Amino acid sequence: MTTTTLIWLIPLPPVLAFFLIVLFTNRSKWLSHTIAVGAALLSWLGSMIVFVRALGVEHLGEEPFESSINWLPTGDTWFRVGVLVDPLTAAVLFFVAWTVLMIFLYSVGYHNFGQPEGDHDHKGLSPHGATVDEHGHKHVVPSVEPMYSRFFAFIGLFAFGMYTLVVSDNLLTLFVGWEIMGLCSYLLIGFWYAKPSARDAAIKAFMTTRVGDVFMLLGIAYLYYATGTLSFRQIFTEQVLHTLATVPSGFLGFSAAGLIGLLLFIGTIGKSAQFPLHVWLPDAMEGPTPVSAMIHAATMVSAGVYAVIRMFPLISLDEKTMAIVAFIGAFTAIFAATIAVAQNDIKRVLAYSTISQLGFMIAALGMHAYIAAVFHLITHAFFKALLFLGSGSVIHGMEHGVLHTGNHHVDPQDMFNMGGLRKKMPITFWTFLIGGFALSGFPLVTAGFWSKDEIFADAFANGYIVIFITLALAAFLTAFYTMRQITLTFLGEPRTDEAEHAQETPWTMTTPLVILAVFAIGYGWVGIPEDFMGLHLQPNWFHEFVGGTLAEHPETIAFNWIPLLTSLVVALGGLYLGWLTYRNVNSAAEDRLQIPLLKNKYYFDEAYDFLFVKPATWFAEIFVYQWMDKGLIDGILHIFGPATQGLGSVIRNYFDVPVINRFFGDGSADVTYGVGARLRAIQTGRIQQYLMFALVIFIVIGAALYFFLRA
Amino acid sequence: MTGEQIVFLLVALFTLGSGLMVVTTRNLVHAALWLVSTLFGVAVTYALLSASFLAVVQVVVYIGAIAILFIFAVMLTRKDMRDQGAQQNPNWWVGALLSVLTFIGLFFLLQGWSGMSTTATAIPTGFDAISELGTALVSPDAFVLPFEVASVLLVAALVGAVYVAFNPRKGDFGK
Amino acid sequence: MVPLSWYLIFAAALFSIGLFGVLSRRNAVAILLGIELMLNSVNINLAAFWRYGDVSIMTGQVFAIIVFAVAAAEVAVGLALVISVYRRRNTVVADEIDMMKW
Amino acid sequence: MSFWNDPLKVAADWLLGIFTGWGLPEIAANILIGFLGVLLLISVLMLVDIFLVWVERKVVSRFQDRIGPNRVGPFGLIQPFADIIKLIIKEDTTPSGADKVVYNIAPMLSMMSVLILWAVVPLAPTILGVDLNIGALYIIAAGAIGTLSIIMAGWSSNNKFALIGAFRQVAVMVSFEIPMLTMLLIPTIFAGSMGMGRIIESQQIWFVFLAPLAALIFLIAAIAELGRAPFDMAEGESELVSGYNIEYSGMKFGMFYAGELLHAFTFGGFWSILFFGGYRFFGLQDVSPFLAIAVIIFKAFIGYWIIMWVKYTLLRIRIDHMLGFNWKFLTPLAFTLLMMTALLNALLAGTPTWIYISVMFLSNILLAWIATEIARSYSRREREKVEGSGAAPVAEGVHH
Repeated sequence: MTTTTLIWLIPLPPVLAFFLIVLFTNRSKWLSHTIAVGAALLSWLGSMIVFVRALGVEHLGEEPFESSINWLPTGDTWFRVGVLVDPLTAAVLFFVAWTVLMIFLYSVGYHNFGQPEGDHDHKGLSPHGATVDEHGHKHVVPSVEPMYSRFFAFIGLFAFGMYTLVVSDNLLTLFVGWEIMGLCSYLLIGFWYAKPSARDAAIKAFMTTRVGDVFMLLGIAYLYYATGTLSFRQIFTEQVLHTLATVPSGFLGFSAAGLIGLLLFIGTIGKSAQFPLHVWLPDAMEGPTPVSAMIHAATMVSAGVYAVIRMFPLISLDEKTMAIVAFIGAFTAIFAATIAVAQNDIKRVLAYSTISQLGFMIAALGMHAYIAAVFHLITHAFFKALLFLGSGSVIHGMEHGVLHTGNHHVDPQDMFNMGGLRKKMPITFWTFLIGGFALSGFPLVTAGFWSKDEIFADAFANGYIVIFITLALAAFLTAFYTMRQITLTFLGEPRTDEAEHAQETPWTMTTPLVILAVFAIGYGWVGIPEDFMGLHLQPNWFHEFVGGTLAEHPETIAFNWIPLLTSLVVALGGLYLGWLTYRNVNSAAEDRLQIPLLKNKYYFDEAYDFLFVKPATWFAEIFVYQWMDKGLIDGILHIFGPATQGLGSVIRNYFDVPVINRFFGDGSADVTYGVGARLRAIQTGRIQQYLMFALVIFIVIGAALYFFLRA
Repeated sequence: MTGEQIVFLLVALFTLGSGLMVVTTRNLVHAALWLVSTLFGVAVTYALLSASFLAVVQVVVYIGAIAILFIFAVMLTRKDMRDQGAQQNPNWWVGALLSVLTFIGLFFLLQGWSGMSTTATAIPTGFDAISELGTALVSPDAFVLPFEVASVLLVAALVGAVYVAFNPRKGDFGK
Repeated sequence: MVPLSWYLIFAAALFSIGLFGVLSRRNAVAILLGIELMLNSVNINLAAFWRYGDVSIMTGQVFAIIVFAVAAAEVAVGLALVISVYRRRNTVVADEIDMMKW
Repeated sequence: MSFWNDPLKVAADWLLGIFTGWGLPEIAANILIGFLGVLLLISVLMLVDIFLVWVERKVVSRFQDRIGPNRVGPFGLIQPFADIIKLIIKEDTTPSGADKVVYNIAPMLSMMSVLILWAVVPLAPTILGVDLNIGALYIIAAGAIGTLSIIMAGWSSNNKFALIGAFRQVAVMVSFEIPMLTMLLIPTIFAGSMGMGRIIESQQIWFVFLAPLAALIFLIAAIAELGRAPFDMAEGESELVSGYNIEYSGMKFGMFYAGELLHAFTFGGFWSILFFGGYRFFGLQDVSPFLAIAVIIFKAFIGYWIIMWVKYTLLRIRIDHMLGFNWKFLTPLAFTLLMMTALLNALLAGTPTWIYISVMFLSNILLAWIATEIARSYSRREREKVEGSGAAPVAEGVHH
């Protein structure tokens, strides 16, 4: 099979799985997850084959795998949609395939497949556990998720959206995939829809990202208007880019390219939860943990960054836009990191950390550090998926403890309820540790170090000193809160009975952890700079490969000790300080960093509530409903009613009844009846006679026509 | 007169004779069997026209399925094994007249058409009618849509036939 | 060589025979038999036009196949109707099935 | 070109020389030679048929722990000739209410439907009747004529047992034609042609390794098409006496009987052609056409033996179960298999052979497993419905 055909086929299995599960197999949990995981496996296989074949192509950047078909007629031409695999896509496809497959597998264990049905589980609520009778005494075990099949259907659809987005060769299908993921994100955050908090979080996520998406659609429309095409390969030609860069947009002195880039970037702000649209991501942790891992760490939020990276040749045309991008990225990075320090929920810490790390990527992009951004995107996806899955595993283990003690008031997600889990859950501990160190940028070993180091190096070398310092601070905080999390969760002694009885999770959950841990360490090694520490190593493979995507290959930055030392200091210092501060902290009260400002996330939710929600409610309730609707419009309508009624009765009495009814109505019926009574004789009900009549008339008319027309 | 013409005439005579028996014979099972022989004659006609696929499908579909179905239907709709009374309408002669008129009309019309005496050109060597036909049936540039519509029609018709012929009082086996 | 006219006249004759069956038979099943003959005559025409035209244009054969499908559908539904009518009215004589009149 | 390499062609040329020497025109001579060839093939087949009677009786008695014919000739080999003599001298009865013409045509059609199948059987690379490019469909078309002969026999006998037997048999044959036709398409997909010659030629690897499930379904459908046990409800001795051929006696019955045996043997042959490489056997077919004929006859006998094995081992299945099995299990399975094979064949185009074979083989096994699992869980549910849910096992405790 040709590579392009294969690329077309990659997104298909998950969507087929979605329909199969929804339509046919939703009764069978076993079939549903087999289909879903099988579909993920097929897509993974396809992606890997494409990836390997992509590696074999010498100049993939100039001659990517591409194929497109006519889709929409637009006047004389066609709007074409298709697939494209260039180095960037290949690299992204690699991590998407791996993380998606791992998370599908993990979900099987996370939703307690194979366990009995719960005693009083309801659809729309997370499972509460089942009582079983074993060896004569009763005890409580985890129960299987009541909407098990539905979950797999949704993540199947999600995977379809992600693959579509990655392999598409134009902005429109990218946007389609983008929106499918938005829908799935909404469905999955609100998966336990009977919980009000999950419902609210789902709506919040949907509405917030919608703000970004509207701007993005505007950007796409403007781009199509300006260039007449949405295909990446056609836009990124020198001619088109030059035109876009020189034509002014008439908006604050931006060029067309700048404005389009800005609009597209606002879409990314929504999708990748950048300041100021970051508020939805922490709340999205209401969904099941595999969802948090897949959608809100590894793939969907990465898709936002992927979109800007994809449009980099366009966005980078305007320095103003680039400045905004860099500023927002750097600001988000430090801003989210400070919030993360004060969170107690294990998943929320990771959520803010995700926002912060995405800020790193955006900032890197804003500094023209294209490859560093891609590199960090990929390593981050691996280790953040690992961390989320690890935290899910921790929560799962804690829930086990909760079921054991029966004390349902203990929050299994609160880190202050944990402690000492390293002995209870060794695999989870070690993999989480690897993920955490990768996130902190633990030197030399972990993937996070290499990617972050590259961002620092780029920032320093290109003279963005302010951003460099900001990011360094953010990196320090990252290491600090990561170590805080690890210390509180795994080290020390168990602080509650529940933590005492926590248990290691099944193999379906730990296997993905181990595999992702391998990538969290190993993936960094593909991007080691050539002259690292003045040594002469192998050429930087990642740089060579992904750099081929751009028309001009980015230059390699000369090695400098300052960013490296900074990186080492912030990572190790943060880790040490985090351990030092929290090794003896036993409860939230002892934590000195529980500052209300940070704890409440700089009051952003309250501010948005005051600024947007309250006025909107007032407008709807008081202004529109009370004044406009009830007062003005209803008042007018109340005049119309009686007036129409009066007119109607006049017409009825003087026109309808005497004229229409008597004359047309009854008269035509009488005529029809009379005609019918005379004609009924020829309706014998015998079809053969009808056919004979028809034939006679046909022959007669045919003969007559023939005769006259010939003559 | 060439051999091919003789063969054609023999086949045509056989087919038309069988056809006449179909519409005139009193015994309906015999009529159905005569239909089989007519259909067989038509299959041979296809073979003469080098449409081998049509010839075989004619045998499979018409003789193997449709004719059998007819025989079943004849047997299922009779009170006893013999056919009694007249099998023709009282005004069958009108039908006969109209049929003859139709034939004459068609003949007359065909006479006036210029393409009547066309003779077939030889089929080019290496021309594989079956693969051409297969491609035509599934090619988006050719007939995939009519083909699919026909298959949908067939499914709908069969479901409808089962529903119409199903007898819920007795036939509901299994319960 | 056999000219095209022979096939066309052959088909026309078969069509007329089928038509006669449809018009004159009392039994509904026999009427369907007549319809089959007519459909077959159409197919002969289609095959003949394919053979005598450009053989690389498969339209004639394709339509013959579609006629096969339609014929199968027609027989299935027709016979189902006949059997259904027979169950309720205990007759298959077309003239006696004349409820659809005034 | 010697006689040992292409016997048919050499013989035909030789005869052509003789006939034209007599002053016959070439066309007439060719037609005459064709007739002679058909006559030869049919004579050989009838001889094989007689031999089959002996084989069948011998094998069945072994299955039933008897010795079988052993009096007339060595190992009872002459026994079938004695049987034939008996059939010929028996009184040839025709029931009084029978439809005479139809009654007499039916056994001939039955025999004919089997014999015409051999027109497309390639006995060796150079020895075959006609290489129709629609060979696979031709098999079904011949089967249609067989169906017709059965309903004619059943109806014309003027006997309700015969009619019921014919109805059942025809219902089974028409139904099982569908999975059979579907399975014929699978070798067609692999070979890219419906011609029997091409199908054999393209079996460097026997198709049974690419589609074991297809071979199995084809065998089941073929047995049903033959009306042999376990699908012999139409004969049903205990209730229908002997099914559609109840009123036949003498050689007319003999033709039905011989037709059935030869049909079974023929399907053994087709099974080997479609899935077991026909006359191919490690290059033996290229040594001499006679070796090729020996190979294909041997393979056909193995297929025939398996059909006999099934017949004398399994119990009879109820008619509604039989049709239900076909429509609700075999046909959907066959369609799924066909779609899967077509899809995989397209997807795997260009991959190395060993991947192609292993994927095809494994997918077949997987599909078979899934199908049996579905059938098993369905039948478990049905059984619980009948036996009451009281028998349902108590949910086992989940281990910690």
